[in-house]
Amino acid sequence: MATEHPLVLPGDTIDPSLIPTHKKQPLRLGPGLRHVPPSTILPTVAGQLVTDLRKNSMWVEYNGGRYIPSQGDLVIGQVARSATDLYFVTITPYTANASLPHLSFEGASKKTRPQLLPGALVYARVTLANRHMDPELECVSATTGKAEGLGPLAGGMAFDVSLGLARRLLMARSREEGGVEVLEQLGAEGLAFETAVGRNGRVWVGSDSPKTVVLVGRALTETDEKALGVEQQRKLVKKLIREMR
Amino acid sequence: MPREAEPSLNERQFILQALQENLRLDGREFDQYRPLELTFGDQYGVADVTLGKTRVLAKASAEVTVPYVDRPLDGIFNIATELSPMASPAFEVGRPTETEVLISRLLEKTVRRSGALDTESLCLVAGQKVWSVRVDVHVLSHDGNLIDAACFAVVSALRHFRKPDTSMESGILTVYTPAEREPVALSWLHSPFCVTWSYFGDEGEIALLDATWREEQVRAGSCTISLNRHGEICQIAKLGGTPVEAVTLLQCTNTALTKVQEFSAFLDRKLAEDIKRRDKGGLMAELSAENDR
Amino acid sequence: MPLDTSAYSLALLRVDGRRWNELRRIHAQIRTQAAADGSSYLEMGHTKVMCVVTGPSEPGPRRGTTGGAAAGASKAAAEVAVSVVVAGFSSVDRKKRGRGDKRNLELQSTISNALAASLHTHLFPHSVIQVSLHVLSQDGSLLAALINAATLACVDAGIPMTDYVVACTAGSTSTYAAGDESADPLLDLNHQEEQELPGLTVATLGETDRVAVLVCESRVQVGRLEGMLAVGVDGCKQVREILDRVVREKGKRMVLEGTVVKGEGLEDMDLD
Amino acid sequence: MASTQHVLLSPAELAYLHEALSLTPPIRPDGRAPMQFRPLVAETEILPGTNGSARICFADGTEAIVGVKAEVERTRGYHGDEQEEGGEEEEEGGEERREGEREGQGEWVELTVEIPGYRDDDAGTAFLAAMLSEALLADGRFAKKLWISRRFHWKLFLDILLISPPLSYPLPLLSLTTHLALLSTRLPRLKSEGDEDPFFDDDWAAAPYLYPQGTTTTRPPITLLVMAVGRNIIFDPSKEELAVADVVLAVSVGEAATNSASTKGKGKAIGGMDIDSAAAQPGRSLRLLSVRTVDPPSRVTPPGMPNATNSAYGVAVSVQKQPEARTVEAQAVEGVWKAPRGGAKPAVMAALVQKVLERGGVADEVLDALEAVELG
Amino acid sequence: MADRRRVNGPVGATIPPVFEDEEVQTQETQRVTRSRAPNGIRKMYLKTGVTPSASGSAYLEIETSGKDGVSGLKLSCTVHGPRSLPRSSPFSPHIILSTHVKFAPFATKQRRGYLRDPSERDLGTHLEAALRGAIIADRWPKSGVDIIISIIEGDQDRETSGAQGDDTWDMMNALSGCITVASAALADAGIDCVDTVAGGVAALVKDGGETGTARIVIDPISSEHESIEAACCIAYLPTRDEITNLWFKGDMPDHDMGIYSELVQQGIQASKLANRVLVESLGETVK
Repeated sequence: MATEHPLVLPGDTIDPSLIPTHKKQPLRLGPGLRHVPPSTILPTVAGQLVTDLRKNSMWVEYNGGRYIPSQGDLVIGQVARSATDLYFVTITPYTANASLPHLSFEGASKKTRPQLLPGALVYARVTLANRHMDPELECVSATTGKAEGLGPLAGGMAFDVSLGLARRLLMARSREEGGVEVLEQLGAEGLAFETAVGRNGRVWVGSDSPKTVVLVGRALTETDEKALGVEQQRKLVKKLIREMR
Repeated sequence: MPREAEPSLNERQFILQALQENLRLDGREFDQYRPLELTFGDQYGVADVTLGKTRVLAKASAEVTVPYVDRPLDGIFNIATELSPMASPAFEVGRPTETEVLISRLLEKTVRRSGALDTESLCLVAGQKVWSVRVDVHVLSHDGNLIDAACFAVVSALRHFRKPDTSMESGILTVYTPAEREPVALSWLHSPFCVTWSYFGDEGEIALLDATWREEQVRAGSCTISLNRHGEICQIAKLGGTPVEAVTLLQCTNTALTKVQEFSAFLDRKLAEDIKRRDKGGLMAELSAENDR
Repeated sequence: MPLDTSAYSLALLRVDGRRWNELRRIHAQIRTQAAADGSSYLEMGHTKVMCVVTGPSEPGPRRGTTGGAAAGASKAAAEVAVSVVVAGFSSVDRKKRGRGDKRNLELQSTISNALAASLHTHLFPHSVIQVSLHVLSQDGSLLAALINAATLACVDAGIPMTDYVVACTAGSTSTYAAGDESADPLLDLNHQEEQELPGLTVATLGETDRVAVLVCESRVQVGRLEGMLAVGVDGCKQVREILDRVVREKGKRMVLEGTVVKGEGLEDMDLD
Repeated sequence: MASTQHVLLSPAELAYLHEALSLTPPIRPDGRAPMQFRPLVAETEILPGTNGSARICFADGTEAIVGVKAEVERTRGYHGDEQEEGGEEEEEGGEERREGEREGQGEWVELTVEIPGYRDDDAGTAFLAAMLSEALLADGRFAKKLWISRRFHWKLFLDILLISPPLSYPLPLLSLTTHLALLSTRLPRLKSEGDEDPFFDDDWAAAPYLYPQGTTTTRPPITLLVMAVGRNIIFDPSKEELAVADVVLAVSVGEAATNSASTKGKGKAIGGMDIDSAAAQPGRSLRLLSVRTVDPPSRVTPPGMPNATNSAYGVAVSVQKQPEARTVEAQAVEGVWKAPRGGAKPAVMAALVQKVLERGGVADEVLDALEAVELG
Repeated sequence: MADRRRVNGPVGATIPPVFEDEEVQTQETQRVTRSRAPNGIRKMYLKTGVTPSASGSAYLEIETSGKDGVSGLKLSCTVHGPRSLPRSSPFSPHIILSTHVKFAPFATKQRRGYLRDPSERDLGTHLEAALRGAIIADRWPKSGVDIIISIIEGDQDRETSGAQGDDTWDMMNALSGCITVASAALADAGIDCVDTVAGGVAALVKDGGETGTARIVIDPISSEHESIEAACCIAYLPTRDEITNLWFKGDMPDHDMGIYSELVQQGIQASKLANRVLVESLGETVK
């Protein structure tokens, strides 16, 4: 799967053979691609072109840069301030705040909504991402009314990672597709911790022992900065565990 | 004015909690610096200092100008610090922030006022011509502890710098190009370095060296101590913040002295390496020139 | 060095006739200003400063001051905005310092940070405490005088605080080069001593040994620091007592008179 | 800007103030008579480090300190330094003749105003400084006092500090304090003669005053604030009164030397008026030095709304929809505050100035009061 | 330090050398004396709508006195607005007026810097006072208008030495020009005014040495007279017969109130004359 991902630059022509064809489903273009009618597809960013034949979709994977909210993404936001019926939440610094209604928490009503102070972290889903409007978030699934893991994050520590790593961590099979294994490795070493990964490049790590949090954080940031492969990640985890003891 | 991104409550609490348990986020000891690196440029007087993710570049330059009227025998020595948006979006061009003012004041006090550079040696013709030495400090990347890195860069750049040689004959001043005469080093008296302590906790009981940007945002106070390796204090600045026990401050000063001695030795080594590198180049160049003929 | 302070070793008296551990005359008054929320006037020798505190109040339009513990970013606590105006006529040679002067900005930021650590600013979210200081005459120990005056004015303004932030200067009798161990520490430097001898300004929180501000701007041997710091901290305690007496006397008088009239006592305020 | 600072008064309060001040006689909020000044506390020579200093505290708590410092400066323009040697001899003969005409230059005086909370290049601060220095230099005689020799002169630095936050328009306060500071200013006595490098007497007690103490000499100018509401003329307005002023004038007044010698032959005047005639009259003779309109802050006060158009009273909804609604805006309704528009009639302006200068008028009174302040 | 964005020339004199004309022997004969009637103003050229990108603009030129080296007055004014205030500013029931007066670096004998100096700020304040009375501020709540004037030529005589002339008299001329041109630009921008305001200057001048007589002239040029004893600049609304700004400077004994009121009267007269030009020019634009 992760074999043939040709590198594309903005404005490159895409080899037509790379464009998936499907009988029934319409072709879906992901981030980094633009459709110029009638039938040209141009990349708008530099990165690796990824195609998914089953879903009949294609997109460009790129690392770094600023996170641009898109609908359905899971993000870790920081409450900036509270207004009458919503919180203003910072997803990335130096950009417009997203809004998170007071009532979009699990079981929230006018009286039982969670009180979040400025600076608190929330794990939320982007419900509206539109070029001309500030993004909107929710911490509850609109269909089930359950939190599904979303909501305020208590304690723990947030680490900044690159957008690429965050995306890889969020993949359903992060080990096979994304080539990240640190978290599993650390878990296998018997550390007890929980994580929440935001697409905006923030990873929250919670644990009873600050030592564990620091260790997980260092493992993550080091994996990210040095672009470690699976094997090296294993070594890193071993090394860190040894250091700690 | 763009504001600096604030750390979240969770981060604040965790950093403090971890510090109570003797843990730093990057696993360092409390009095441990991040890896310090120094590279000199091809030109004289360019020093590029990295301290973890903090990176500062300093460039020294010199020109001949008219001295100030009230100090006709002294050369002019300036340190220009400007924090550009390159280092952090919170910095703006043309409007000095408080951080910028404090950094430039500290550098000024540490290097200029402590008399590290002998300004009298910069005088060429009394009251008429002097060297004006200027160091420009560029912060390329900001991840905390700018002061120590900037000070190290400034001192390195000045120690590395060579100004054109001059001669004075019957009232005519000649400035030689590097090709004509080998440029000369500045008359340097002592090398001061800054060591910045960050204090945490209500009583300022936790003291860290070389805080990262994240730690700086959470700290309750800081104290910058400038020393040279002879154990002379050039400057101390604890500008407000949480009060700290006087005894702690004394201990901090003593620890700072050992750090400064390490810095000093490190710089000397780097300078020696650089000279060796250049020497080789110079000899080779000469040889090849002869062969050409 | 134009003036000779080396005579000290002969009589153990300083240029102005003080002994090593003597403070200069400190004269202080609070509530000198009817229109302000808090005000004070302080003389340390010939260094004379006035302070006016306005607030805690709603932040008005952005004014030409710097400072603030958290520069307006976190609204959870009041911002302490300090502005220092050094009058052109305050020094022997008239010298105008602009508002953008870096030394001035550093002073402002130091005072602001020192006060913010003692004042209970978290009680006044979304507000500003405006401290404006005027330097009328300077003869050394400027920062110390400014901090003391600001503390007094904050007391007058009724802003809750942990303790007084008090400051004074300390020095050492010989220059950095001399390695003589016999150098005596000195308390409360005047302008002349400040020019010639190494010295530092230290501000402590009330009666404790905890140092809020420590500024040293001259070259001095590390070994000399301990002595100077000890003398400075001790001096701060003396200053605290003097300031405390001023506040208590004023308070007593206000209670006696049964009213709290501001600006009263102006007539008998002599600036000389 | 200091003159247009916002006064937080409701339209109803403004309307009341305006009505009260338009009555004859006007009723001022603090019960003063229209010509009455607020009490003040003044002292001079408070700072030994200066050549002259003064402090004035108004009863409303505003306080100002002025310090004067003088430095010897080389006069530009009278031959360069190089030619000095040669030039001096040439001029020797002419010296006697020149002795009498000491020339002063405006730039020998530097005046700075510091108002807390305002930038020093703020337009309001610049306006205040310009007004104060204009009055000082208007008669052209002041700068001459700073003349030492043809090569040197005193450079006078006047630093004006407003200590308290500016509650009311600080102009009169600053002006009066400057007046006192200048009165108390002394310059060291000159010991050298002619054009040699000047040296001075060390004895401070022997230093002469810049404005010699005595009865028959001039005194520094003062600047007064006068305002008019309707037909009433009101002096020393407070902040609240300024908020409803129709016109505000800053009038600078100097005191003329009473000896007729100084009334330089001014020539004949228009309308057959004899300028010199007054010199013989007893009492103080005042000189008008400058007049400036100060932008009255009343123009930016919020307007009131008459009941007729106020929707809160129910009637209004229909009225507002009518096309004539615009014209309603222009009509004055009794008892409803409306910011003044347009300027002031020339006659009102003239009356304001006249009132200041009147014999036994306010300027007289203020000068008398200031004279009573003891020096030293 | 003051201006870090530009490379400024060295400080100090930038007055070009003026060589003595051989034909004209002395300064005395060179002095051009006033040839106009005491109650006449110089010719004036006024045009509105010169800057297309601004909401309103005007250009004013006043002729030179006809001698070489003496510049006239050239002013250009642009008005931007009414426009909404920035979101951060508090509510205002009135239009917020901000005036910027800037001398071009070459406009006067002494070179002016690029940053506004106190005298320019002072002019701005006067101008603001003069215009504030004229505009109907409450028609435009929550909005602001910027009036920017550049003085291209500052009506100064190059040959008078620095010590001789007092700048203030020239400043008054500049101010009266500023008021007139700003008024035209405001009208061009379509901002409601109660009347067209115009500026005028009158001065008490003295010619003919010690024995000379003092007389009142309007629109004085300082170089044409030996000395100016007093002057006043007035901003006047003709149809309402009201003064919005008055700036008098001089030295006048208290019993000479007659001269003072005569000066004011003459100032009004000058303003009325300027106003005629203004009205005519605006009328042309309408056509």
